[in-house]
Parts: sequence; structure tokens; C-alpha cells
Amino acid sequence: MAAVAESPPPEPVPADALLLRLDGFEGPLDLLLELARGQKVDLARISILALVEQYLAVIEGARRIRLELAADWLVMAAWLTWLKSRLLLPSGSEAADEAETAAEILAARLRDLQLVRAAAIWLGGRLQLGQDVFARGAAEDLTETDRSRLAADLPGLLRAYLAAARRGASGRRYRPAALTVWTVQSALARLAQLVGSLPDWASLERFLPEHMASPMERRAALSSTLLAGLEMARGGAIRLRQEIAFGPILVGRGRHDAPHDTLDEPDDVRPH
Amino acid sequence: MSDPTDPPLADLEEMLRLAEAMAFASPAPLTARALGNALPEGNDADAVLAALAARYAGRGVELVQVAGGWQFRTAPDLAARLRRVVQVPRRLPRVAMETLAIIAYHQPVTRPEIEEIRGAALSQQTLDQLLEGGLVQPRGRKETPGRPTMWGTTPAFLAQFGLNDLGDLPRRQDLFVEPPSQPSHASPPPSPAGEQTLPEPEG
Amino acid sequence: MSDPTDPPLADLEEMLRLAEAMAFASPAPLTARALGNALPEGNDADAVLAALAARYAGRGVELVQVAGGWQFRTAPDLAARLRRVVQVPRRLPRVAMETLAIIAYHQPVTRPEIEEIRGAALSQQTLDQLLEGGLVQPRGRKETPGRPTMWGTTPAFLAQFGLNDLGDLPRRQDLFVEPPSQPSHASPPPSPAGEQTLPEPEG
Repeated sequence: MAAVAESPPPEPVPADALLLRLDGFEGPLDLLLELARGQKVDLARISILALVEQYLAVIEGARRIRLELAADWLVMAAWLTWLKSRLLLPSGSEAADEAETAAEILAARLRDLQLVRAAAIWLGGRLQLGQDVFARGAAEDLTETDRSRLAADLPGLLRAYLAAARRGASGRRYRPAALTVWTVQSALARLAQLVGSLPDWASLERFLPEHMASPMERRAALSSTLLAGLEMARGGAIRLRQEIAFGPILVGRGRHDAPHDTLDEPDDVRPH
Repeated sequence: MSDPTDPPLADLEEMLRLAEAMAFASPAPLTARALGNALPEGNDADAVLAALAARYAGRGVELVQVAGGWQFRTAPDLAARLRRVVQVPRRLPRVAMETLAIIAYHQPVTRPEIEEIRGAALSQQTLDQLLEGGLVQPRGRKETPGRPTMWGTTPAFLAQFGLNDLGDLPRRQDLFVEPPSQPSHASPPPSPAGEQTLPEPEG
Repeated sequence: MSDPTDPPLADLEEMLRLAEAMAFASPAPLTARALGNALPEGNDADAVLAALAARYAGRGVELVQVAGGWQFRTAPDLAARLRRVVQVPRRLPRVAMETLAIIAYHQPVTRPEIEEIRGAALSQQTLDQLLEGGLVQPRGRKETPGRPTMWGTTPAFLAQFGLNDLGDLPRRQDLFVEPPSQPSHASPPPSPAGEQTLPEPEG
């Protein structure tokens, strides 16, 4: 067990010294406790009147030097001034009794704060993990997370089906499906990419993108691919051939030795 | 270097204690050099570590040599025993769940048909999620223009939802108080109650 | 419960190995209950842990009882040497320690109550320091106007300060030379928090 509490400062701190380090106090109560400890008696028997006078002297001193004092210091000062005036009344009057009670409460609060301080010092004297003793530095996690399973059950499936079917049914007024338009640009890129990898004279349809499910989309994609093919054939990158009218259009690699020999049978090529 | 104000390490036993604590508390493996710096000069850190490892041999915790130094590790036989697998099931996103339900009830069904039933486009990502989960599989192609792939559920789908066969799915007419109007071009829904036999899943 | 497929633990030595591995591998202090679940039935987990602690006594790493369980920690006398090789966080400042003490003794306690006791406002920085250390946690809300959050300490608080449970905190009268008299409630001194009641300490 480590050393327990640091002992409180042995000597009472003179008021002017307190003044210079008012910022070091955690508020008026903290200062009052420090002053009370300066009385060198048990907190249960401190003289509240003496304490009040000390506090007011410190605050008065502070105000003489610099006016910047947080409001709670002044609120406490005002309250203590009130308390002092009542404590000076002859005992027995109602006002004096009220002051007695208030003084007791102040003393109790100081004892509570003293207790907190003692508890904090006790805690601080404990061997602290990470400061004085150390746990294992390298964690070893022996748990494994398995996310392979699916959190889905039959009621969830049925709810999903109902939701989907209702939504589908409610939206089933005529609404043309959004077309996935295969642009000539995309077709150019795809043709250029595939022309080397497919055998010569493959059908133009083989250059269409996958996932063209609806006939409309396929026809649109075929047109753009043909346009792209014509463009590339013009540059000599590929050759096009159609053997019979309305027959399949075939795509071959360009002849690099004759880059300007464009279409083999240009007349045969027509959009269908 | 050892701080001269520290009490001297009297003997091997004290050096073993220090090595033990250092290897235990260090986040990284303890190197002989680091230990050597903490030991009084003239001591062989390697020898101390070897002695410590020997002392822990066969225990529940062992000092093992890993990349760059020495580290305490749970003994392998006990580590295996202590290993716990925590199941954290994934949730299917709503769209994937709806798509799966439609495939289950309408299989074999094409992507455009699924889109028609859901009234929304089906992303490749959603289909991929179902494929990765092994819940759906291609079931041939439909002989219509474009020959779209038809989809059906797998045995893993049945297992996931605790079904013996597709006939265990509640009938559509039991689900809908008012049946939604059928899309004209979607394939007729199978009635899982069994009036119409469902194609066997291929998986 | 011990898995019936596990090999039987031959003897005390095997149980000590298992306890050693579990205490070592567990990120939180190992409870006797957790060890008991892993031991063959009819064995006394507390006795095994006590035997293990005895075996480690005086070593560089010791088995200590904290936060309701057992945890391996380096021996305190080695702290100075270890601080040179292990990164040590800054100690909590006085304000944070006092706030922590108030929370420990008065939990669950609201921020205005803490401020009332300390006679000073509680800064966000202080609360952050306690939260970052995982030392305090919200404990519901007080059913008073504004429903302020109540705070309490965590198991990590117990572990950090080497306490087995909150009952290990010294009693108020042991901290104080003389028992404090009961405060009465009339026209108390002003407090920055503006509350006019003294919290009833639960000590």
C-alpha cells in the first residue's frame, strides 16, 4: 500500500499570500476551507465569524488590487457580509437564530468539502492501474466474430414480399420503364476493348453489353454499337462485313498494313 | 540504462521478476536489448529471457519468441479451448429481402419481371448480395428476346428460412386479403400449396 | 459449463493452468463464476484462484483481486522501472480526482449536485477526463425539473484504483477525524449551481 494522504499544509497561509494565488482556488468554498484549516482546530469547532472576516479581508484586498473577480466570489462575499451582521446580533433574536443555522450549514458544507478532499487524497494514494501497476500490455483477443450467418427469418421474408407486392401493385399504372441507354461512347469503348479478344468476324451482337434484358434496350444498344462500329471502321481499327441483306453484321480486326482500307462492303451495311 | 537510484537487482531472481513484468506490461514484444538497458551492466539479457521462458514452459501462459522479441502468450492448447466464436449474423437490406421473396414466390423469374413486381429497378449489387449468400441461383434462360437469365432459390434458402421445401411457404392467397393484380408478362406464380409442381432447385 | 468434448482436467495443476490462461487472456478481471463454468463440476473456482494468487505472490507479475474478479498486474515495486518502458498516461488533476470522489461516494449524482458539494462549477474538461478514462458513466436521469443526467462510477474505476467493490472505499468517518454533524436545511450559503439543497450523502 502506498503512502496515504499528503498531510495538510502545516502552517496557516497568511491572507496576503492567499491573495496572490486566488486563481489557484476552485471557488469561494475552496478558499473558505483553506482559511478554516488555517484556524488549526477541528472543522467542527471553527469560528465561522473569524472565517467570515478572513474571507472578506481577502476579497477586499483582491478588489483593491484588481477589480476582476468572478461573480461567485462576490456573491459569497455579500452573503458572508449578511451572515456576519446577523452573527453579531445578541443571541435569542429570530435573526440571530437564523444566522446560527446558516453558519452551521456553512460549516457542514466545509466538512463535506473536506471529506471530498480526503477521499480524493485517499484515492490518489491507491496504486493506480496504468500508473503504478500495469496490466497486460498486448491484448490477446480469443474471440472470433463469425458474420457468415444471415439474420433473416420467414416472417421477415413474408413481410418483405407483402411490401414489395403492394408497392408493385399500387404503382402498376402505365409507366414506361426507364431505359438504360447504351451510348455510342460506351459502345466505342466496349468495341475497342473487345475487338482483340473475340475471334475475327464475330457477330456485332456479341459486342453488346450484358444485362440488356428488355428488347427495347437491346435494339437501342445494337444501334449505338453499329454506329460505333462504323466510326471505328472509318478509322481502320476494325472491319465490318454483312454477307446477306438483313443478315448478321460481322466484325473483324482492322488491317494495320492498310489502315485506310475502311469498309470491305460498305454498301451492305445498313441499320436494321 | 538502469537508474542509479533504483535499488540494485540483487540476483537472478530479481532480474527474472523485472523481465517478467516488462514482458507482461509491454505492448510490443520485449527485446533483449530493452531488457538489457534495464538490467545492471554486465548481465546477459538473453540468458535472463531464456531462463524466464524455461520457467514458464508448460504453464497456462508461456513466454514465446516472436518477431522482434519475447512475449507472453496463452498456451496454444488452452487458447484453442478458450476461443469463443461470436456469431454476429448479417442483416439483408430491405431491397434484397424483397427481391428474395419475389424470387421465392415467382421462380423461375427474370430480372425484368422482378422489377415489374417490385415496381422498382433491381441493382446488380442487390442480386450480388443474394448470390453471395448462396440464396439464389440462375435457372436457365427465358426464351424471349435477349434470353434473360431466370432466377430461383437454392437449398441454402430453404435452410435459412427453416423450410423443408418451397411448398412450406404460405400460399399467396393466404397472404393477401385482396390479391394484387398480376403483372401481365410475369410468369404465373407457383402456388406453393402444391397444385402446381415447382421446379426442383438445381443446387 | 465445461464442454463434454474437452479433455478432462487431470488435477489441480491443470486447473491452475486453465485459470492462469483465462486470467491472462481476459481483458476484464476474471470472475470465479467464469472460471467455475470452465472447470469440471465440483471444483472450487475460488480455491483455484487463491492457489494461483499464492503461486504468483512475490513475482514480477501478481494476481490481485479487483472489481469483483482477479487480474494479473505487475508488482508495485517495479513501477519506477516499468514507467520507463511503458507509456503512462498523465495522472488525473486534483479537480478531476475530487469530482471522481464525489461521484464515487454520492452516486448516482447529478452535475448540479457535484457543483454544490465542490462549491465550484464543473468544467467540461474535467468531465471529459473522467469519461475518457472510462471511470464514470451516466446512470439514468433524475426525475426533477430539467431531468439532469445522474453519474456513477464504472467497473474500470474499481479496476483502476484497485478496489474490489464500492464497499472498499473508506467510510466517511474513517476519512474524517470526527463524524460530521447532520446538516440542517435552512438558508444555505449561495452555490454556483444555484441549487438550494444539499445532496444526502449515501456514504
